[in-house]
Amino acid sequence: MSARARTWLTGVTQRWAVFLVAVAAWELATRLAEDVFFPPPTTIVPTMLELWFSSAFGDHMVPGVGRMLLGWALAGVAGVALGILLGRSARAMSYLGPLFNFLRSVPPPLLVPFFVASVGVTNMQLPTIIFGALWPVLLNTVDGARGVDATKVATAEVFRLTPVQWTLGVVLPAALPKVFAGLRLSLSIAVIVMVISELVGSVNGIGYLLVLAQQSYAIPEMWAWIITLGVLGHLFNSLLLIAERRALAWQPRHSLEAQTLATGG
Amino acid sequence: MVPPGLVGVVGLFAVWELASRTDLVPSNYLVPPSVVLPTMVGLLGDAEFLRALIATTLATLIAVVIAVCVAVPAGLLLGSVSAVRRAAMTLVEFLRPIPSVALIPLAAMTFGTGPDTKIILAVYAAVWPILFNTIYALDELDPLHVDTARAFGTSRVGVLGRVALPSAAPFVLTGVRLSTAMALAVVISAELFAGGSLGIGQFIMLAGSGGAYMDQVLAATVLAGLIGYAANAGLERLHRRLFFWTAPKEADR
Amino acid sequence: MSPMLEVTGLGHTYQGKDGAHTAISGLSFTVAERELLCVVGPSGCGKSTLLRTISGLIRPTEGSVSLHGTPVDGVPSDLAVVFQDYSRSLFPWLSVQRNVEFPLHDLPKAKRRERADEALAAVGLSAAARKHPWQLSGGMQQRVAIARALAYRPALLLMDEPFASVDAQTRFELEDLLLKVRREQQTTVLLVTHDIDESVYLGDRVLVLSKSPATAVASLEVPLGAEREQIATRASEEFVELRAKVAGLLQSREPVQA
Amino acid sequence: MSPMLEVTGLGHTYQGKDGAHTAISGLSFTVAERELLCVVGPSGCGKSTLLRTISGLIRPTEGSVSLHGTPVDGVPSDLAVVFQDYSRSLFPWLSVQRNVEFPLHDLPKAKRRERADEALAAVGLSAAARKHPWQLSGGMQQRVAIARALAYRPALLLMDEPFASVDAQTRFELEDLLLKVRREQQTTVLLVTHDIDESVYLGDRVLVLSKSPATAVASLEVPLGAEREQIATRASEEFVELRAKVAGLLQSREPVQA
Amino acid sequence: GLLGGDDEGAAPASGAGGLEKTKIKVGTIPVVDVAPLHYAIERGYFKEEGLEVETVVQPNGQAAVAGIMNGSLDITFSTYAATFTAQSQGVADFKIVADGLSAKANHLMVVATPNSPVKKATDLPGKKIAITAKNTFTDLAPMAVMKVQGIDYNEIDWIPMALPDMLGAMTKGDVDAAVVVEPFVTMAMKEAGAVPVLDAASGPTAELPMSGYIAVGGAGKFASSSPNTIAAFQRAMAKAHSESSDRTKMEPMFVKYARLDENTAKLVTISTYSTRLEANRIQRTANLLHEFGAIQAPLDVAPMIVSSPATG
Ligand SMILES: Nc1ncnc2c1ncn2[C@@H]1O[C@H](COP(=O)(O)OP(=O)(O)OP(=O)(O)O)[C@@H](O)[C@H]1O
Ligand SMILES: Nc1ncnc2c1ncn2[C@@H]1O[C@H](COP(=O)(O)OP(=O)(O)OP(=O)(O)O)[C@@H](O)[C@H]1O
Ligand SMILES: [Mg+2]
Ligand SMILES: [Mg+2]
Repeated sequence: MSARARTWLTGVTQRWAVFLVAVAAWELATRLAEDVFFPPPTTIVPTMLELWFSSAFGDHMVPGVGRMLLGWALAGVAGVALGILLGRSARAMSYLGPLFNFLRSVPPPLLVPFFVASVGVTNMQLPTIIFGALWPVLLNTVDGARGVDATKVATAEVFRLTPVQWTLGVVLPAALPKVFAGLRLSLSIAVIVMVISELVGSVNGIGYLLVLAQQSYAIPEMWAWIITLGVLGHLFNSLLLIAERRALAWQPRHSLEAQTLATGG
Repeated sequence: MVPPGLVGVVGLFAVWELASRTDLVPSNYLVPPSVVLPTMVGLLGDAEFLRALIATTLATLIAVVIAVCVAVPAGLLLGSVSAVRRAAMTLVEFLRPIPSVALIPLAAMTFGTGPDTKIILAVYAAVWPILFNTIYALDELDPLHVDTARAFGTSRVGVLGRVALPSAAPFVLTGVRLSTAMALAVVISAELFAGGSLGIGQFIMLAGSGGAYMDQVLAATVLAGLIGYAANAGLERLHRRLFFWTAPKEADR
Repeated sequence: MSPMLEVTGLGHTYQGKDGAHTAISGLSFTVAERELLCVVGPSGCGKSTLLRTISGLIRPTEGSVSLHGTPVDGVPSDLAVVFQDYSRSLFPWLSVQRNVEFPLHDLPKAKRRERADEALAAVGLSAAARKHPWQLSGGMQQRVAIARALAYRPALLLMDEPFASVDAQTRFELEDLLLKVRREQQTTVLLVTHDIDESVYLGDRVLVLSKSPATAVASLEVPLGAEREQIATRASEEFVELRAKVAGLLQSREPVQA
Repeated sequence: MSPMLEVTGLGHTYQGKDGAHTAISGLSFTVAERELLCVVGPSGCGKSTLLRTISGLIRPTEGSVSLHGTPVDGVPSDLAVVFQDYSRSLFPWLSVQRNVEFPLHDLPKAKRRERADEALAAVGLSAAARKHPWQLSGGMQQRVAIARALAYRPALLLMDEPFASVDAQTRFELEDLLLKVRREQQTTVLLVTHDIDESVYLGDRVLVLSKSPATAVASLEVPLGAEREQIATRASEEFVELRAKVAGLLQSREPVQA
Repeated sequence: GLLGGDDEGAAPASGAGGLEKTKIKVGTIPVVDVAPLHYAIERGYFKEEGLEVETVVQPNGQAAVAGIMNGSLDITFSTYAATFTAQSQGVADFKIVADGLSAKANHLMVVATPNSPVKKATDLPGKKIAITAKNTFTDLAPMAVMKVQGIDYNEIDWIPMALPDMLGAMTKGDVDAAVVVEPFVTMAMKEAGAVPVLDAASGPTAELPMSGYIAVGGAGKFASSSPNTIAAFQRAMAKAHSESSDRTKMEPMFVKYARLDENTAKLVTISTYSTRLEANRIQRTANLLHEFGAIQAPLDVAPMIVSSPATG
C-alpha cells in the first residue's frame, strides 16, 4: 500500500471511528431498552432508505432542501455585507446595532404573526430561514471586521486602497476565518429553521413530514427524518469545509509545517 | 436629540404600526404597537406574567452557563488536539443540524415536561456557537504566542489556559452572545410546544389559544426580545471591559 | 519655493484609561523637495508617532503638518510608508508578489506585475515572489515591505527603521538602492533610523530628537555631497566628525528613560 | 566536560505546497557552558530556524541538537528565547509587568513581582510597567521581550536580533547589561545579530553562516578577554581586525540572494 | 420554583374513601372542551369526592399524551384523534376515563372570508384550506362530510397552521378557506365577516365525539392501579357535564380558561358534554380515523373504556 493510501486510510478511520462506536452503542442501548420511542438504528436506516427512494424525495426533500440552501446562501451574503458595514463603521453600528440585537433576540417561533402580516403564512419559509441563519454570520463577521490588525488598517490607508480593495482585499480576508465559523453555524441553523418553518403553512418539506410522522406516532419514520437531517447537515458541512480549506489556504495553519499549531503538541 | 440606537427600533415600530393600521391584515391579529406597548406595561405589573418572565429568564441563564461550561473546555480540546478534533467532528456535524424542536416530543417523553427538559434542549442548541467559535479562535491563535509560552517551559495545559484561552476569549464571548439568543428561543419554544412548564412561551400559548388576546401575545413577544436584548447588552459591556485590548483604536484615526 | 513638508508646533498626546501620554511636543521642521531627512532619537521618543501624523493616520493634538503648503487632513496621495512593524503590515493572504502589487491598483495588470518584479529584484527577493509572507524570514519580510513602497513610486516616502532586520551587507545594498531611487525618481524621503552611521551616510540632513516627549534637539546639514559610496564616504573625515556629533547630541540625556 | 550545547549535522527543510525549502543543511558546532556565541549570517539564511530547532520548537529534519549530552526532544527546561518578531511575542491582554511575570508562574507572587520590577528597571521601562504592549513603541516592546527573558534567569538564553529596534545609546546599555547578567548568572548565550561590531563586542566566539541553506563558514574566537568596555574595546586593534574579518567572511557571496 | 417546575412530590397514597391517590395531576388544553373540568374544580366537585386536582396546561394533544406516558400527569384531556393514533401505533395502553366534547352543528366549520373564491362546499376542491394539523378532525371531519356529499376532497391542499393564524392567512388570501373550531368559528364570522362553507360536524360526523380524558393502563400504571380514584374523577366530571348545558355556568370558564373575550363567549356554540362513556358512540371516531387512513388498522375502542361505576 502506498504511503498516500495509508494516510488517507488513517484519516478516514480517525474521522469515522468515534461515529461508528457511537452508533454501535446506540444500537446496543436501544435493543436493551426496547422502548417504542427509541428504535435501534438497524430499524431506522432501512426506513430512511425507503423514504429516500420514495416519492418523498422529489416532493419533499428537494423543495425543502432547496429552500434551505437558498436561504442560507442569502443569509450568508447579507450577513457578510452587513457584518463588514457594522464592523467597520461605528456610525452604522450605533444606528443599526440595537435594532439587530433586538431582532436577533426575539425567538423565531414568536415571529409568526409578523411573517404572516408581511409575507403571508404560506410564503414564510424562506424569510424565516434567512432570518434564523443570518445572525451567526453577521455577529462573527462584525467580530472579524473589527479585528483587522491596526498596522494593516494603516497600511491600507496609506496606500489609499479603493473601497472595493479595502473591503474585499483587506477586511474580508482578515475576517474570513471568523466568517467561516459563522457560515458553519448558520448552515446547521438553516437546517433547523427549515424544519421549524415547515411546521406551519407548508405543504411540503422534511419538517412537514417529520411532524406528520410525530403526530401519527410513526416512530421509526420520525427517527428516519431526524437522521436524514443529520446526514444532510453532515454532507453540506463537508462541502463547506472543502470550500473553507480553499479559501483559507493562505493561513499558516494549513502549511504542512504546522500540523498541531495551537498548543504545539 | 434621539440617541442613534433608538432610530432603528423606532423605525421598526413605525412600520409595524403602519402595517396594522392599513387593511393588509386584520388589526385584531397584528395588533399595532400603540395597543401593544400599554399592554406590555400592564403585563410588567402582572404577578403571573412576572413569574413566567423569571422562569424563562432563569432557565435561559442556567442553560447558557451550562453550555459555556461544556463548550469552552470541549472547544479548547477539539481546537488544540487535531486527532480528537478529527475523531469527534463527524459525530458533532451529524448532531448539530438536528433541531431541538424536533426533539421536544421525545425529550418531553423522556425527561418529563418540567424545567429540566427545556434546559436540556436549550443547552443542546447553545453549545454549538460557543464550541465553534472557540475552535475557530484557536485556529487563529498567533503561533508565535504559543511558541513564546512553550519556549518558557509552559506545559500544554498551561498554554491552553494562559495563552489559548485569553486570546480566544473575545470570539468565544461572541459565541456566547449567539448562544444566549438561541437558548432563549429554545426555552420559549419548549414552553410553547412541550407544555407543562411555566414561562413566557406558555403564557403566549395560553393568551393565543382563544384568539382574543393577540395584544398580550405580541407584548410578551416584545418583552422576550427585550430580555435577549438586555442579556446581549450586558455581554457587550462585559466584552468592552474585559477585552479592551482588542478594541479598534478608532480614537486615533 | 514652499517646502515639500512643513511641520509646525506639532504635538501629540495619546489618551489612555490610565492617563495621557505626550509623545511629541512643539516640534517644528521642514523638508525640502527631493531632500532625504534622517530622524534619530532615543527609543520611545515619538518618531513613529511623528511619521503617523505626517502620513495623516493620526490627527496631531497640537500644531499642524502641511504638504506643499496645504494642511494634511487624512492620508495625502502619493505617499508610501514602510512601517516599523513590517511583519504586521504585510497581508498574509497574499503572496509576496501580490503584496507588492496590491497598492498599484490603478495600473494595468502587466504594468503592475512589471513594477513588482522590478522592485522585488531590487531588494533581492525575486525567488520568493510566490511565497506567502509567513514563509519568509524577518529580514525578507522587511524587504518585501520596502519593495512595496518602492514599487508604488511615491513622491514622499516615509520609512521607519526600514533596515533594522537585515544583515550588514544587505543593509549597505539597500541603502544604496534608496539613494539611487531617490536620485532617479526625485522622491522626498523621511527616514527614521537608530544607526547613527546610516543617518549620516544617507541623509542630506539629520534631525536629532530629544527623549520623550520628542522635540527637535538639532538639525544637522550633512555636507557630503550627492554621491556617496559605502567605503569611501564612511572613511571620510566629515563623516566621522558628523557621526560623533550626532552621537554626542543623542547622548546628552540620562541613561535610563522610559 | 561535555559541551552545554552540541549541534551535529543539523538540517532543516520546510515543506510547502509549492515545494520544499532547505533552510539549514549540515550545520555542526558546539557551545560551551557560560559561553556567549554570536551568530551572524545573511538575511534569510536560517538563523531563526536554527534557534527554533535548538529551543525544540521545531524538529530538525536532519541531524540533532543535544543539551548537556542529551538530545533535545521538545522544549528543554531552563531556556529562554527573545524572538525576532518581538512585538508579536508579547501577549496583548497582559500588561507589561504581567508579560514579564508570565514565565515565572512557579514563583510566589511577591517574588515574581520583584523579579519583574528588577528586569524592567534594568531595561529602563519601570515607568511603563502598567501599560499594555500595544501602547509602547517598537523599541520599548523589544525591551519588554528582553526583560521577560532576563527575569526568567535561564541557563541557556537564545536571542534573535534582540537589539535591532533600539537606538544606539540604549543598545550599548543593553549590550553591557547582557554581559553583566551573563557574568553574574553564568548564563550560556546564543545571540543572532546583524551588527558585526556587536557580534565581536559581545561574543566569546562568532559563528559565521553562509547564505541559505545555512552552513558554518567559520567560527572565530574573540580574544578580547572577559571585561569589555564600549569605547575602549571597540577602539582596540584586535576588535577592528576581527570586525573586518567577519565582514570579509560575510561578503564572500554574490550580492543578490533570496 | 422560580423556573416554573412543580416541586411538590406525589402525595402519599392514602386518604378518604379508599382512594389510591388523593392528589392528581390532570393535563388540560386551553380549549372550550375543558370548561366543565374547571367548573368542577371551582365548584369543589372533586373535593367532595376527596380528590385534589391540579391542572397542568398542555399546548396540544401530543404533549398531553406524552405527559401521561412519562407519569408527569395522571390523567389528561386529549383529542381522540391523538389518543387513537397513539393507541393504534402501540406506544402505550391508553384508557378513556371520561368523555369530553361531542361536536354539535356550528362547532367545527369550514369558513371562508368574503375575498375568497370559495362560496360554497362545491368550490372547495383544488383550493388551499387551513387546518391545525393533518390527520386530525380538522381535515378528517370535512372529508367525511364531503365524501357523502360527493365532493372530491382529494384535490384539496391542506395547509397546517395555528388557529389564531388562520384568520390573518385568509384575509391575506394565503388560503382560500379554513377549518376552524369554536371559538374561532364565532370570531371569524364576527371579526372578518367569514361565512360558513361547510359544517364539518353534520351528517356522518354529527355529534362526533372529539375529545376525552385519558390515562395509561398496564401493570403499575395509573389506570390499573387507581380504579377508585378514577371512579371518583368520573363522578365529579359527570356532575359537571350534566350542568354544562347551562350557558351561564360555562361562559365564565370559557373566558377564564380558554381565553375567550366575554363577547365571544356569549356567542359561541356550546356542544354536547356527554355524561357517559358509550363505546359505540366513541367507536364512530375511531372508524372515521381508520376510514381516512389516519390509523392503519381498525381499532376497537371498547377495551379502552373504563366504565364508570355509576353507569354500569
Ligand atoms: N497607542 C498608544 N497609546 C498610548 N501610548 C502610545 C501609543 N503608541 C505609542 N505610545 C507612546 O508614545 C511614545 C512614542 O512612541 P513611538 O512609537 O512614537 O516611539 P518611537 O520613537 O517610534 O520609538 P522606537 O524607536 O522605540 O520605535 C511611547 O512612549 C509610547 O509609549
Ligand atoms: N514557515 C516557513 N515555511 C517555509 N519556509 C520558511 C518558513 N520559515 C522560514 N522559511 C524559509 O527559511 C529560510 C530561513 O528563514 P529564517 O527565518 O531562519 O532566516 P533568518 O536567518 O532568521 O533570516 P533573517 O535574518 O532575515 O531573520 C528563509 O529562506 C525562509 O524563506
Ligand atoms: Mg518607532
Ligand atoms: Mg530571523
